[in-house]
Amino acid sequence: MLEILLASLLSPVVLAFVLGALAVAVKSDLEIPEPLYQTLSIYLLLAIGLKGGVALSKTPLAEVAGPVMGTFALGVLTPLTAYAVLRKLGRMDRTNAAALAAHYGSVSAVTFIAAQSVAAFAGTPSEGFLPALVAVLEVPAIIVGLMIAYARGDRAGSWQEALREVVTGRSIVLLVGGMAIGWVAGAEGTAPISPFFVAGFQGALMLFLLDMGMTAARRLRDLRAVGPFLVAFGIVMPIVHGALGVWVGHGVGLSTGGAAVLGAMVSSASYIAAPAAIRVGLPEANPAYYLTASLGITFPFNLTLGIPLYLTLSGWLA
Amino acid sequence: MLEILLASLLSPVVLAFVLGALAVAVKSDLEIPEPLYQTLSIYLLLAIGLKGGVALSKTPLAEVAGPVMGTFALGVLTPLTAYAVLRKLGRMDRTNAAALAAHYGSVSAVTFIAAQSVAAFAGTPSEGFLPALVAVLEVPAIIVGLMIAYARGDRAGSWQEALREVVTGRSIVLLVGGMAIGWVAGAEGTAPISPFFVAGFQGALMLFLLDMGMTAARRLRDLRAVGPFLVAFGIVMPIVHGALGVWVGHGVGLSTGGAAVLGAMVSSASYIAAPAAIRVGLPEANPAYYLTASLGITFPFNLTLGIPLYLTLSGWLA
Amino acid sequence: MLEILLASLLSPVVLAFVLGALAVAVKSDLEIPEPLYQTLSIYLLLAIGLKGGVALSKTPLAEVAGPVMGTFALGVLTPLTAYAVLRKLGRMDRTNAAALAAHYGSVSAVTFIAAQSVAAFAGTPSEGFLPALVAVLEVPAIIVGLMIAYARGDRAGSWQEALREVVTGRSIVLLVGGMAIGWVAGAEGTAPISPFFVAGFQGALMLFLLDMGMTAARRLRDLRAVGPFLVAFGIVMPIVHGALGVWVGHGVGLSTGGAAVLGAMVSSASYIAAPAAIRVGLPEANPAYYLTASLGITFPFNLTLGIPLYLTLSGWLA
Amino acid sequence: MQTVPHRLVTIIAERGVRDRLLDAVHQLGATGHTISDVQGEGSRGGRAVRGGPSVKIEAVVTRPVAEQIAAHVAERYFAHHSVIVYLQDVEVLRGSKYAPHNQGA
Amino acid sequence: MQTVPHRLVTIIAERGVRDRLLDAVHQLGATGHTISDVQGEGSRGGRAVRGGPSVKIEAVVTRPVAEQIAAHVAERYFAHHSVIVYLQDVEVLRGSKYAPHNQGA
Amino acid sequence: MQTVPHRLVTIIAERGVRDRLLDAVHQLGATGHTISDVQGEGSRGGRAVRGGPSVKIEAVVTRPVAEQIAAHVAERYFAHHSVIVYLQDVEVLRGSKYAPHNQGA
Ligand SMILES: Nc1ncnc2c1ncn2[C@@H]1O[C@H](COP(=O)(O)O)[C@@H](O)[C@H]1O
Ligand SMILES: Nc1ncnc2c1ncn2[C@@H]1O[C@H](COP(=O)(O)O)[C@@H](O)[C@H]1O
Ligand SMILES: Nc1ncnc2c1ncn2[C@@H]1O[C@H](COP(=O)(O)O)[C@@H](O)[C@H]1O
Ligand code: NA
Ligand code: NA
Ligand code: NA
Repeated sequence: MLEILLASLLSPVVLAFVLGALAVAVKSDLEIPEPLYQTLSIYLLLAIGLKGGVALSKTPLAEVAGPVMGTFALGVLTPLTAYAVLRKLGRMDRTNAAALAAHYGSVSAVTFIAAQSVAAFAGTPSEGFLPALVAVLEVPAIIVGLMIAYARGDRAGSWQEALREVVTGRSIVLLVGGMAIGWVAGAEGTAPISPFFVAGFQGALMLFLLDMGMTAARRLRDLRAVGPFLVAFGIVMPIVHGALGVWVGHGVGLSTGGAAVLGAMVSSASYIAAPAAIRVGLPEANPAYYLTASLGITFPFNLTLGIPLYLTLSGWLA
Repeated sequence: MLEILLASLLSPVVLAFVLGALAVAVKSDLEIPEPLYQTLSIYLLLAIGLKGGVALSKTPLAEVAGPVMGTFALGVLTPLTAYAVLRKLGRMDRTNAAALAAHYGSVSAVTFIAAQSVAAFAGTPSEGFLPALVAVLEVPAIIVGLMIAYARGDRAGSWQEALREVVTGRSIVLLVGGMAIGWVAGAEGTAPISPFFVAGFQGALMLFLLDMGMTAARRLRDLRAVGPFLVAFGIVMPIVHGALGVWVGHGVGLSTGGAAVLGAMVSSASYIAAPAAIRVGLPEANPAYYLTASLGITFPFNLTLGIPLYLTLSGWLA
Repeated sequence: MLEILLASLLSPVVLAFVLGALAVAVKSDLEIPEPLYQTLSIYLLLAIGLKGGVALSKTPLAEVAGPVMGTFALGVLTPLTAYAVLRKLGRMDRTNAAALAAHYGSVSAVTFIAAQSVAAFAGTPSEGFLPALVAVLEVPAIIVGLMIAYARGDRAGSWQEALREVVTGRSIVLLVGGMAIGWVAGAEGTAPISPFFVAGFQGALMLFLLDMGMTAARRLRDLRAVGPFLVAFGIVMPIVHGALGVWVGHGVGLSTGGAAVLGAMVSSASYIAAPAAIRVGLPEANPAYYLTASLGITFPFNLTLGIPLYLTLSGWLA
Repeated sequence: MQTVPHRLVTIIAERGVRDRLLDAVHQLGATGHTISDVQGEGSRGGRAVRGGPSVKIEAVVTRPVAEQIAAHVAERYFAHHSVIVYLQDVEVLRGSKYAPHNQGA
Repeated sequence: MQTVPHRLVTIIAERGVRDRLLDAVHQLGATGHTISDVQGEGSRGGRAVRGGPSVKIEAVVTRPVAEQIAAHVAERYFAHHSVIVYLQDVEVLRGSKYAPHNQGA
Repeated sequence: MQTVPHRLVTIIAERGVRDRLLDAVHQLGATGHTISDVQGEGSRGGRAVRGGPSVKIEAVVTRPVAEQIAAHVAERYFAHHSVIVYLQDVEVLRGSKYAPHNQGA
């Protein structure tokens, strides 16, 4: 474990995250311009989509079916566990609990990417088709989260609008669109674009995490506002969900690396798709809660300690 | 033909165009930030300029002279044919016909780039000096288009300003500037920058076409406003001009791929240089006509069906 | 010398600078979008930091100690010589002389990068740890410049704020941060990011210099306002400081290329860190002086003639 | 110099509703608009969330058109979207340029 | 349509002081703000320096909050920073949205 | 707090004329300006054309300078360029900062 932990913590990608956080701490005027942030996220989503699509075009359907169903089940289950914990243990109101449930059931694409890199680096690469699971995991939890709130009659937002927002949102469009392109064009067809999308990937990810470090550090200011329960939730919930993901991953036949990456995905909290949907579907929910928890606590935790933990767990289960 | 058509249609670059159009159709919030669009167009123009300049530095002048003169002649002729068709068959007013003539006589650099890629992919690469022909083709048609309008006494705009706009416009500056740099520095001098400008090219082009797909789809909304004649014009005129270009290409000694790419260039309609010049020189012309036709109809047609068609034609003439 | 001069002048990077200047001269609408400029500068600073850090991780401390101390001494000395010249020969007021002294004592990272490339190209590559010297040279001169002004009682600005501005400024954060990451991750750890940060470097630098050419040309308009003395100062001072830097470089044991690059660094005038600090610390100083001199005169001079000169000088001293 | 009083309508909205808003602005009589990328914070959160930029739409219009646009935005968007709208007085040259020439489209 | 008169405070400042300004704007009672990237030139130089962009912060606030923000900016930033501030009249819908609900934080 | 009434001149123009406009604005007496990238649509087309962004130039100036800038823009640019200009009232602190100190340059 320690070895994986060190390899993960001392990788340029994680160090860039730390550099970003430090830059905010010393009040540097360093700034990742908004269009660069958007460019990097378009690039990263399209790149993992393409890679996944190419892998999918080489994988027999039977091999993918199990993992897809397992992932879907986790996408329905985890918002329910999150909601139960928040209501029972945290005594949180329904609206905010449902909003948080949608976030913790859904997935952070960057956590997935980082987990994939660390798994490969640790000598246990994950299956190539895993990006397809990201797409499968992203949507259901948000629907479940909204359903919980709507079933209780809190109707300030629009259910249909929120759903539309998720499935037409840029993360799904780029991920699924990239997968379709990779699948249609195949390994040969995508060869001319691979210097751009494959060789440049890790460097672009590093720049992206520099920005994430800055964003996470800015979020930390709100930490006092959210209280100690949410801080604990932002660390313990991912561990529980992550362990569950690793376990299910082995159950559906994924490799050691694949199960660990699935664990990281399940444990992660969305901060792109879910906030966009919640803003529309549950506008009364307080962003200070769901953004601070997912961006300020869970993301840094997973990036530094969580991913090595799920890898270690997965190694034990193998 | 079918084989080329499929190879072209199923390439990531064309699929990205389709993805962009679909994203608009489903009203996704996907957006290529304006600065990224500008960055990609600076990059693509400079890259093809550099490549052309390096090729030019290795090509004897005699070999280039014929193609340059042929291209120049096409740049003078095609706005006249377009104008005649629009006035005679389309009964369009003089100002708008002249504006459209300038667009259809000039050239779309992205169509050129796409044609170059498809030709190479089909096993009939085009001559390296072709970017020089893009520069030769870009300017004359716009001058001819303006001259038609000005000769008829419609003088709301400024003739000199419009001309200045074209020759100092960023597409000419980057294309010609890039060619000069490539020509002076040569293959050896440009080696250190080639990982950036050569290896990254197709990936950057793919992102650019994602944006073009979105832009073209947005333009399609105006389709009803422009009427059926202009839709037919936007498809038939390129076929006629393209065939002419392929034929002239063979006449001036270009290879099969070279003649096909010249055909694609001649058939294409400008949507960067010409609109900028027309806005200044013929402000009374209606952008809904010239932008919808060039961006919404001709560009997608050429990208999907036109380029394979010119390649097939060129194969027959060889 | 002529050979180095030509190799330097005819490199794509310098030609891009010339192209940028020409684009402004012909009033082209070419524009490097602000976010692209920022992206390129983040990229370049991080890339040289990373490279320096990896080099540093392989270099024994003893080898670096001499150059660091020599550079530090130059950082304290050169603002004093610049100030003396400006006051005695130029009869400039104290505030503006101190502001200029801070600029000419500090360093331009882009001049450093260009010098490094030219030295490598000329067959005399510089030591890998030189980026560390950029960081050492950047700060002291600005402090000395401010001290001169404050010692004279001109206190419109805030001394502490200005200092904070420099050490937390983005150039130091990225340079030192990149070095730390490169040093911690080492050659092996940074391998996955090197296609992005190493292979792409020269191309990105070329785009950056296209922008610098435009900026420098715009600055030239203010040339008449600053007068002939400052023009002469902007050329002669760098030569003097550059020669001094080359000489000290040999004294502290740098290679021919390393001493030449140190000369270029010492001769260069800051136009990112120093202006930011002076705006806060010496707001009464006139930016027309310090920006025109550093950006409009010294930078182009060094890029074209200065760097080959220091390389030639260094060859003689070797 | 003959300036004419008009109204400047400013709408700040999340990007997702941009195209629908622009269509409405023009349909209600604006002859043009200017749009820019902004970031913001309001009752629905904001600062420190990347990837959630907004747009600012500005249109110089006649007084009745301004009222109609503001009313339309309030009615359709206030409930479910991050949108604010405000009106200001401006003076323009060439007043006729901003008069709705085409009420229906 | 019921519009309510309010004030639009615009602050243009060098980027380095952005976060401090935003904190102050909210602490003094603004319930939201909109921010955009600009470039500028003033008494402390500007045009033709790249890498020195500024930000424009706009907040729709009540009249007393506007005064307090302007006064705060003048007092804390005019001496040592590139900052300007100006106030304008605006009319908004949903006036209560812009009233300071939380004086202290 | 002592605020002084001034004028805010806003010019929206295609990028190609930016530098000429800025020179004019300063020559006519503005002591500073703020510029931002925008996109727009007006009588000369716009939306859905990429690569044709505009700039917005804003200057806080005295009343007579505002009139002169607007008149200059109208005279030189309205015929051949995509340009609009409008004026608004603003209140500033430090009124002297915006007074033309240098009529000729
Ligand atoms: N008081 C305000 N002043 C300026 N802009 C505001 C204000 N309130 C909200 N906004 C802007 O309007 C957007 C949506 O506001 P909201 O619906 O309150 O989240 C925010 O992202 C801000 O850009
Ligand atoms: N008269 C003005 N009109 C518009 N913006 C201005 C004006 N003066 C200054 N600014 C803006 O405020 C910033 C700081 O001004 P200064 O402190 O005078 O350098 C400049 O960068 C401009 O963006
Ligand atoms: N009514 C309007 N409201 C706001 N901006 C406008 C308006 N009309 C024109 N513009 C802006 O001014 C630019 C030039 O307008 P035009 O000359 O009418 O094409 C457009 O691109 C818009 O950004
Ligand atoms: Na999850
Ligand atoms: Na053509
Ligand atoms: Na120096």
